[in-house]
Amino acid sequence: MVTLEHYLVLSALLFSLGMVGVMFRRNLIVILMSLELMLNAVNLSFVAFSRYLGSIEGQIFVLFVMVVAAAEVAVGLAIAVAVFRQRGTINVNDISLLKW
Amino acid sequence: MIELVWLIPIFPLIGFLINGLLGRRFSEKTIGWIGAGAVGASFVVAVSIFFELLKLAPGSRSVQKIMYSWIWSGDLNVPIGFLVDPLSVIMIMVVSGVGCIIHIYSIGYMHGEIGFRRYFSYLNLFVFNMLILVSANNFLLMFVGWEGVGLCSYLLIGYYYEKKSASDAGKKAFVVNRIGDFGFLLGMFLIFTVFGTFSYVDVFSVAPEKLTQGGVLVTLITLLLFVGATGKSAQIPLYTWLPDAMEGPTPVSALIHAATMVTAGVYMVARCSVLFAMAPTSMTVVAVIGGATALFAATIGMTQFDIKRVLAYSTISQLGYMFMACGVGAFASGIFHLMTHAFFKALLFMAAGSVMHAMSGELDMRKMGDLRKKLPYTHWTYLFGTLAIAGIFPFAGFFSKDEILFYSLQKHLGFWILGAVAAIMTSFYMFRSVFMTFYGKSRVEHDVAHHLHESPPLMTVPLMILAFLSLVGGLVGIPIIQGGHVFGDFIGPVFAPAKAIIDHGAHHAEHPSVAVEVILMAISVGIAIFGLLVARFMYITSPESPDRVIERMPGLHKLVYNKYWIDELYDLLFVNSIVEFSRLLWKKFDETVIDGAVNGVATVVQAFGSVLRLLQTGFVKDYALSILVGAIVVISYLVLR
Amino acid sequence: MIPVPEVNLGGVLPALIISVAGLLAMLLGLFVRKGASTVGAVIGLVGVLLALMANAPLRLMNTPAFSGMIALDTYTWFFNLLILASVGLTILISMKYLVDMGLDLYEYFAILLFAAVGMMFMVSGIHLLVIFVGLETLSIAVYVLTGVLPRSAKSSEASLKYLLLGAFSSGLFLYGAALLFGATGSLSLAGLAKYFQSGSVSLMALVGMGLLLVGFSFKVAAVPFHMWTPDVYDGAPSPITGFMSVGVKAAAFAAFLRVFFECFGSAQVTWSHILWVLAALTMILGNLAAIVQTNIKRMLAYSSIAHAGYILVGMVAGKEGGAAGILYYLLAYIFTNLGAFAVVTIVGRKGEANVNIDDYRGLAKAHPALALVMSIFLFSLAGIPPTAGFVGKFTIFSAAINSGYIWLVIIGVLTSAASVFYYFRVVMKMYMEAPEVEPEKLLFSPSMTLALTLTVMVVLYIGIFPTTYLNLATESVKTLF
Amino acid sequence: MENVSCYLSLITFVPLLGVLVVLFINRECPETLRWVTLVCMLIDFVLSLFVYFGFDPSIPSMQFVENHSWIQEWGISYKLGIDGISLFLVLLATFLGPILVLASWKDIIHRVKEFMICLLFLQVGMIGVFVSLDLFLFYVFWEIMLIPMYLLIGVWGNPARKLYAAIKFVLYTIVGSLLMLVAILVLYFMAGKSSGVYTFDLLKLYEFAVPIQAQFWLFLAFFLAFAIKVPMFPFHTWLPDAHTEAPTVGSVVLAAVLLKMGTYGFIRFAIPLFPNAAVDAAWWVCLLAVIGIIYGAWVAMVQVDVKRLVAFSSVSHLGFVMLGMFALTSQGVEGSILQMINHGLSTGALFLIVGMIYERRHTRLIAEFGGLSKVMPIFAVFFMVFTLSSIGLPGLNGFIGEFLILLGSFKVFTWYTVFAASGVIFAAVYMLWMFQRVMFGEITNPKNLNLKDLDVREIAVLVPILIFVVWIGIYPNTFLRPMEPSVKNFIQHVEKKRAKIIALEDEGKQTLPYVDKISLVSSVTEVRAER
Repeated sequence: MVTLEHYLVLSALLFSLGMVGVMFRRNLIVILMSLELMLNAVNLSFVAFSRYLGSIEGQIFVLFVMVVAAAEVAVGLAIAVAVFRQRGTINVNDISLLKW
Repeated sequence: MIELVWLIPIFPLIGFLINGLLGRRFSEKTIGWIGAGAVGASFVVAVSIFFELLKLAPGSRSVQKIMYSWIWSGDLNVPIGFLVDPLSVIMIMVVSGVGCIIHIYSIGYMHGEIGFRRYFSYLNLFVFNMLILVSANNFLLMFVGWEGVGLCSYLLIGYYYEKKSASDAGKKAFVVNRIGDFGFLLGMFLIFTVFGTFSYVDVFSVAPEKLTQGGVLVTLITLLLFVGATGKSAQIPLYTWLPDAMEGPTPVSALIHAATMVTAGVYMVARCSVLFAMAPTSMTVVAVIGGATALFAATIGMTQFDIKRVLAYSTISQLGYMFMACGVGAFASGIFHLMTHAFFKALLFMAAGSVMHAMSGELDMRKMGDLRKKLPYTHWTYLFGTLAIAGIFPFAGFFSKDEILFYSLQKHLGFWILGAVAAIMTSFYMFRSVFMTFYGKSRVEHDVAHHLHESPPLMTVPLMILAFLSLVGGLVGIPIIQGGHVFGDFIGPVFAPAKAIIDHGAHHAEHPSVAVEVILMAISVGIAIFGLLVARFMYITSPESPDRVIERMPGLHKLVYNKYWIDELYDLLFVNSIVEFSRLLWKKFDETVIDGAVNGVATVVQAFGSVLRLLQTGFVKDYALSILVGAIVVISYLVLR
Repeated sequence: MIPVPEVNLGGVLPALIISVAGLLAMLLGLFVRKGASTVGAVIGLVGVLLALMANAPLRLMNTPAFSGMIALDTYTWFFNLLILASVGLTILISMKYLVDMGLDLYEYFAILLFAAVGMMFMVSGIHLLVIFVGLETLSIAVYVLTGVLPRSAKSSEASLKYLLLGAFSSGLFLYGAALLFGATGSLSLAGLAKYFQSGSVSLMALVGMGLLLVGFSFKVAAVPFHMWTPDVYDGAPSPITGFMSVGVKAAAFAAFLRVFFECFGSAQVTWSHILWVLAALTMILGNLAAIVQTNIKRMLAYSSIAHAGYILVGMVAGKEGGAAGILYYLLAYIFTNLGAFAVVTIVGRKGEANVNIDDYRGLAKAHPALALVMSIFLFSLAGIPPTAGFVGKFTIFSAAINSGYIWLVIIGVLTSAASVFYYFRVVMKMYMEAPEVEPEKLLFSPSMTLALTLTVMVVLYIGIFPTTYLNLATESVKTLF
Repeated sequence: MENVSCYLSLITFVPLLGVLVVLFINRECPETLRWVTLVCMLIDFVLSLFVYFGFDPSIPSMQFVENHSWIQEWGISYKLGIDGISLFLVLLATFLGPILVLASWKDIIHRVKEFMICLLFLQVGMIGVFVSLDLFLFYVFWEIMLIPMYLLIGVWGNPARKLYAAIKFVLYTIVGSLLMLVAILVLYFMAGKSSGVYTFDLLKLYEFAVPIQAQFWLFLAFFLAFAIKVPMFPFHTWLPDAHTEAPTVGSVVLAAVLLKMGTYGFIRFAIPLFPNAAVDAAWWVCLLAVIGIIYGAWVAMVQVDVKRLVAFSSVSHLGFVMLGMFALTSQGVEGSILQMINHGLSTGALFLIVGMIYERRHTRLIAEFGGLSKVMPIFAVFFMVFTLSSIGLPGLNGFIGEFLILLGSFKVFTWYTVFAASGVIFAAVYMLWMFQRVMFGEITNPKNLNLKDLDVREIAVLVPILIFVVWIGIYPNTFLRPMEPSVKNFIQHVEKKRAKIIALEDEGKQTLPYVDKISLVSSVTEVRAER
């Protein structure tokens, strides 16, 4: 029997996974994917809650989050392309022109 | 007439302003006579006031004239006001009279100097301040004059300001005087806290009630005032400035550093006779310091070769006499000696000046000798002065000095001995100077010798006047034998209260018999003669004897000749040490410690900044990490709180 | 049939106008050959003016609209004003900038306007959904604007960092929202407020609140969530940096205040402790790090962090006083900082050429007026009377003292004393030092001159006669309590 | 709006009008700029004379009061007024205005326009501080004058260390004044919470009894701000740098007026607002003051730079001012107020003097000079007189002030007074030594051989100051009488309020606002009744 807790734990795990990815992966694309992972983890718990509480709000929210996520990824990729054009790399550890 | 007392100081002030502001295109003569005339005018007024005063009954010879309220703040209200009583009148007459003579003398003496105008305006300013000092009716105004004369002496000592020694001497005089004034100031504060006023009359009238006879407070007040006096009147320990003050033009030495300013201290003590009378301890201190100074200065005087320095030390020693007189309670005699001393010491200085004038500025007596033919007037007047100061009957000095010795004996034998010994030395070094200068064989260099000349009448006439005064000046004080003591009777009332207090305090001293007095006189004359003879023997009969004496006791002579190295001692103890310490304060404390702290804070802040900016590594992952850490801290606070 | 909730378009008219203007700008841009950006700018300005008019009635309203999604009240009105003002000024500044850069981007102004729309929804939102959407609209637009400079590596790097971290933080924000939803079953502020007032607050709700706090702190650049700020401000085009430093901050704070006062108000004792620490850290780090900067944009970036700190002090103080103080402070800060960035833009010349503090040497000789204006802005930032900045600091600090946070205030004044050092250093460069090489004359444009005149006049005017605006601020925050 | 006089506003803001005029003058014609500024300053001075003659010396309370509400909801009002205490400080500022312009005539040759603007702004700030009766307003003026002074030092100072000096001045001052701002706010809310009326009106706050515990901290904050400004002993190190690096006019205005803002702050704000703390702290404050007197004198003695020397002498002189003020006796306080004026005149004049030789020789090192009185007799006279006035020679202004101060403090702090009085000796030492090294002796340095003596303009600059130096010396009552009622009032106010607060604390009551019969407010109302 799968309870709310299971969903929440899963989403928490996914969320942490995403954060870890953002922090420890070098490849820009992978980082973007990790971000997506975070957002979707949140979506999971939203849906779970909404189902649990029997209120539709959470699922509506999820839709918006998806849209936003898509937009973000779009922009992110565009920027990634620009960066790649200029430096020939998308390894974030090489991207530290701006510091101090 | 007495109402017009304010005219007395005004005239010299006007003279000062005219010469100082408009004197630019005046001729020497005009400037000189404006200066002299101003002081002369004051003298005339003074004399007429004197006679006015005589008209009054002896008891009521004390008139105050308030001009306007000067400083009025809370319970403090100090007027510009004058007090006319025998004491102040005598002082005024001495100052303006001698002052006037010296002004005239200066016209001749300063002839052709670049700073002629400057000189006369300063001189007038001085007389103005001196007159304020002696005619003021309250301590504060007296202090104004007191500092004013200090300033003028500073300016006039430093008259030849290109000479470093001169400006140094000026500065020294001012600063040492300031040390004295420090005491004076504190004394005044105490007086105000006790009496709530500065006016002489009020203070002295209520002093017996407000203060306890011989109490700590009155002793403190008087001692502090006396500190001021020692500064102004060059007593131990603050006498060192006076010899250096001889850097100034000779008339200045005559007026300021012999006749008038330096006697201000004596005047002040006499003025506060009531207070001093109430503080026996202070009286003793005054007497001891006075006697000690008299002797001490005399010893130095015996060894000096610079004629003006000899006179300077003799001045210090004579001032010591005056203080001793006041110390033993003979205020009248002190003032009497002050007056006679003003005559003959001014005379001596001006005569010395005339010698300088003739010798084109030479001061060393070893380069003089046998000048009596070349400078007859100077010689005779100088001789008169010497006879007077040595106390040969019937010259002025005899009476005054004799009185002082008489009273000091009454007080304590020790004082008499001090005085007597000092007297021997005095007459010795004075005649020494006479013989070295005017007798013996000439030691004058040739280039100087061939234009040796007697000074112009503008200088010799004043000399003669003063010579005459120092001959007859003492007659106003013919001793008690005749019973009539004009001077004493005139000035007596001023010191009556003090006298009352003293006599009341002490066991009543029975009046000494005439015989005692005559013997004393004889002794003092004998003393003088003895000094004369010794001097004659050493410098005329056997001129080589001084050197033998020196060989006999080289160490002592070295010590005395170098004035006991007191100046050097002071420099070492106070001047240098303070300067060094201040330099330390500035470099080490101000710039290192305080500023170091201030700049240190700035540096630390900057350092922090540069560390903090290093957190900004530029790597996204680190930024994300910091966000995460922050988030975790926030959450855990919320969870664990 | 489904009941259609009544819609009140009049309430959101300003936002509508702006978005329409944005769309127009984008469309026309397609057809105009040359000077498309100018067209965009003009449309934008017109839009802003119209929006300002449309905004006016909101002042007197106080009603929720769109079935409790957004609030039409004085608070919204006030922030709409601020947003429109900052957008308008940014447009004025950008016009010249783009010309200088030789860029003819019609999207530029369109995106700027969209960002404004995002902001306006964010400030008027009383439902986490609206707030989130507004936030993201705004953010995405600004990511793009940050990277708008085609051939500048710094620019694209900046926008990349901004995007990654922005997404990261909105992830946290969302997670918080989810937890709150789970805990309370509601996403509207009213619902949340009811729950929090009920007393028994579950741990989950608290954690949610904490994550929201983190999300907002990121947007307002509070330490330690500030790391993106210096880099992004540094890399972005100067006008956009200006816009971010004021517009985004204002919008973020608007939502921050609304959420935390309106629905977590009853838990203030809890979160004010956290904010106390954040405020202290922010003021200290911002000011100290700014001291050692050599690049004026980075310096201003750190200074804007520091100012976020001062504003947080206002939040810690809480109460109407604190909130009103914050509103006035933001008003003052918008004009001051945009003015400063206008000058930075001018002095920057061909884009980002001269952005070092040393480039300001001898400015007073070459352009006395410009130097004077810049000094006024700097004095205002340093909080020296009689400028707006001083009154702002004064209001906030007095509010804090009123609530008894004296030590926080002391930290505040000491750090602002330190801030005087770096602000005055720019003045020093302008007035007291000479450039080693005489730089070429600066170019002005009417738009820029207009922007400068407006900002400097406002800074001085509301600094000397603040009464009216303080009243407005007080009146606006009434709805939060 | 009791008696609707606007003199004070005029005096305060006429210079601002001047700024507007100057703004529209072409920077290419400096002469015009100078003349305009001069005229503006003169107008200001004349206006202040009107105030002087309109001032009723018999009234202890505020006069020419103007009161318009400014930021109502915080009880901030635009409230001006003067009493016998501030009257002469205002006059001092306005009196020096034209002199400053004249003095800068030849000295400042480039950026004349900016210079004049700074000068006028400074004037606004300084006068404003002296006339404002509202803590907020006061603080605004207090900070405003910071900027022009900063620019004066930084722009026209001498290049070597001007930047360091300028920023040092600003930071020192701002740290103090920001803490004061905090204190002001705390006071404001304390008073407001307990009495219900929130106001920055000084006269109203006078009536408010601050609990002794709080007084301590508040006084500390105020003390810091003012002590830095004065400057008192450990906080003085900005002064020598600022003075030395600033242009002549800068040093003059700094010494003459700006420092007075510190001392004035004590007498107008710190002491009457927190009487208990002030009286309890008096012992320490006076200790610092006395240390300052002697320390300043000693350090001045060994300076090699004339300006630095005079700067340290200021530390010493202002020590006297503080000593007299905290003695809280009528002589002490009147003396210290008078000494503020004196120091303004004589030290200001000394800086002008130094500036004049600096213009000629472009050095301030004492060693560079010597024997100047031979070539510059007139200069020598002025220099001498101001030197003497600064060492407190009777007959000149310095003496009156120092004497009153010492006399006043003697009853209260006998031993301090003894040490302070020794400062009189050291003053003579360092000033005369400096004078001797500069003016006396042979001319050793050929550069000094053909210096030209003062010209008409320079004499015109110095003579007015000279007149007052002598005037105060021989008839100080002109200045003492008008301040007496206010000073008496001040002292009584402090004592009564102090006693009252102690009583309240003993009853265990906290911070009860009360109306103190003699406090300035009540007397103000009386005045209103009269008018």
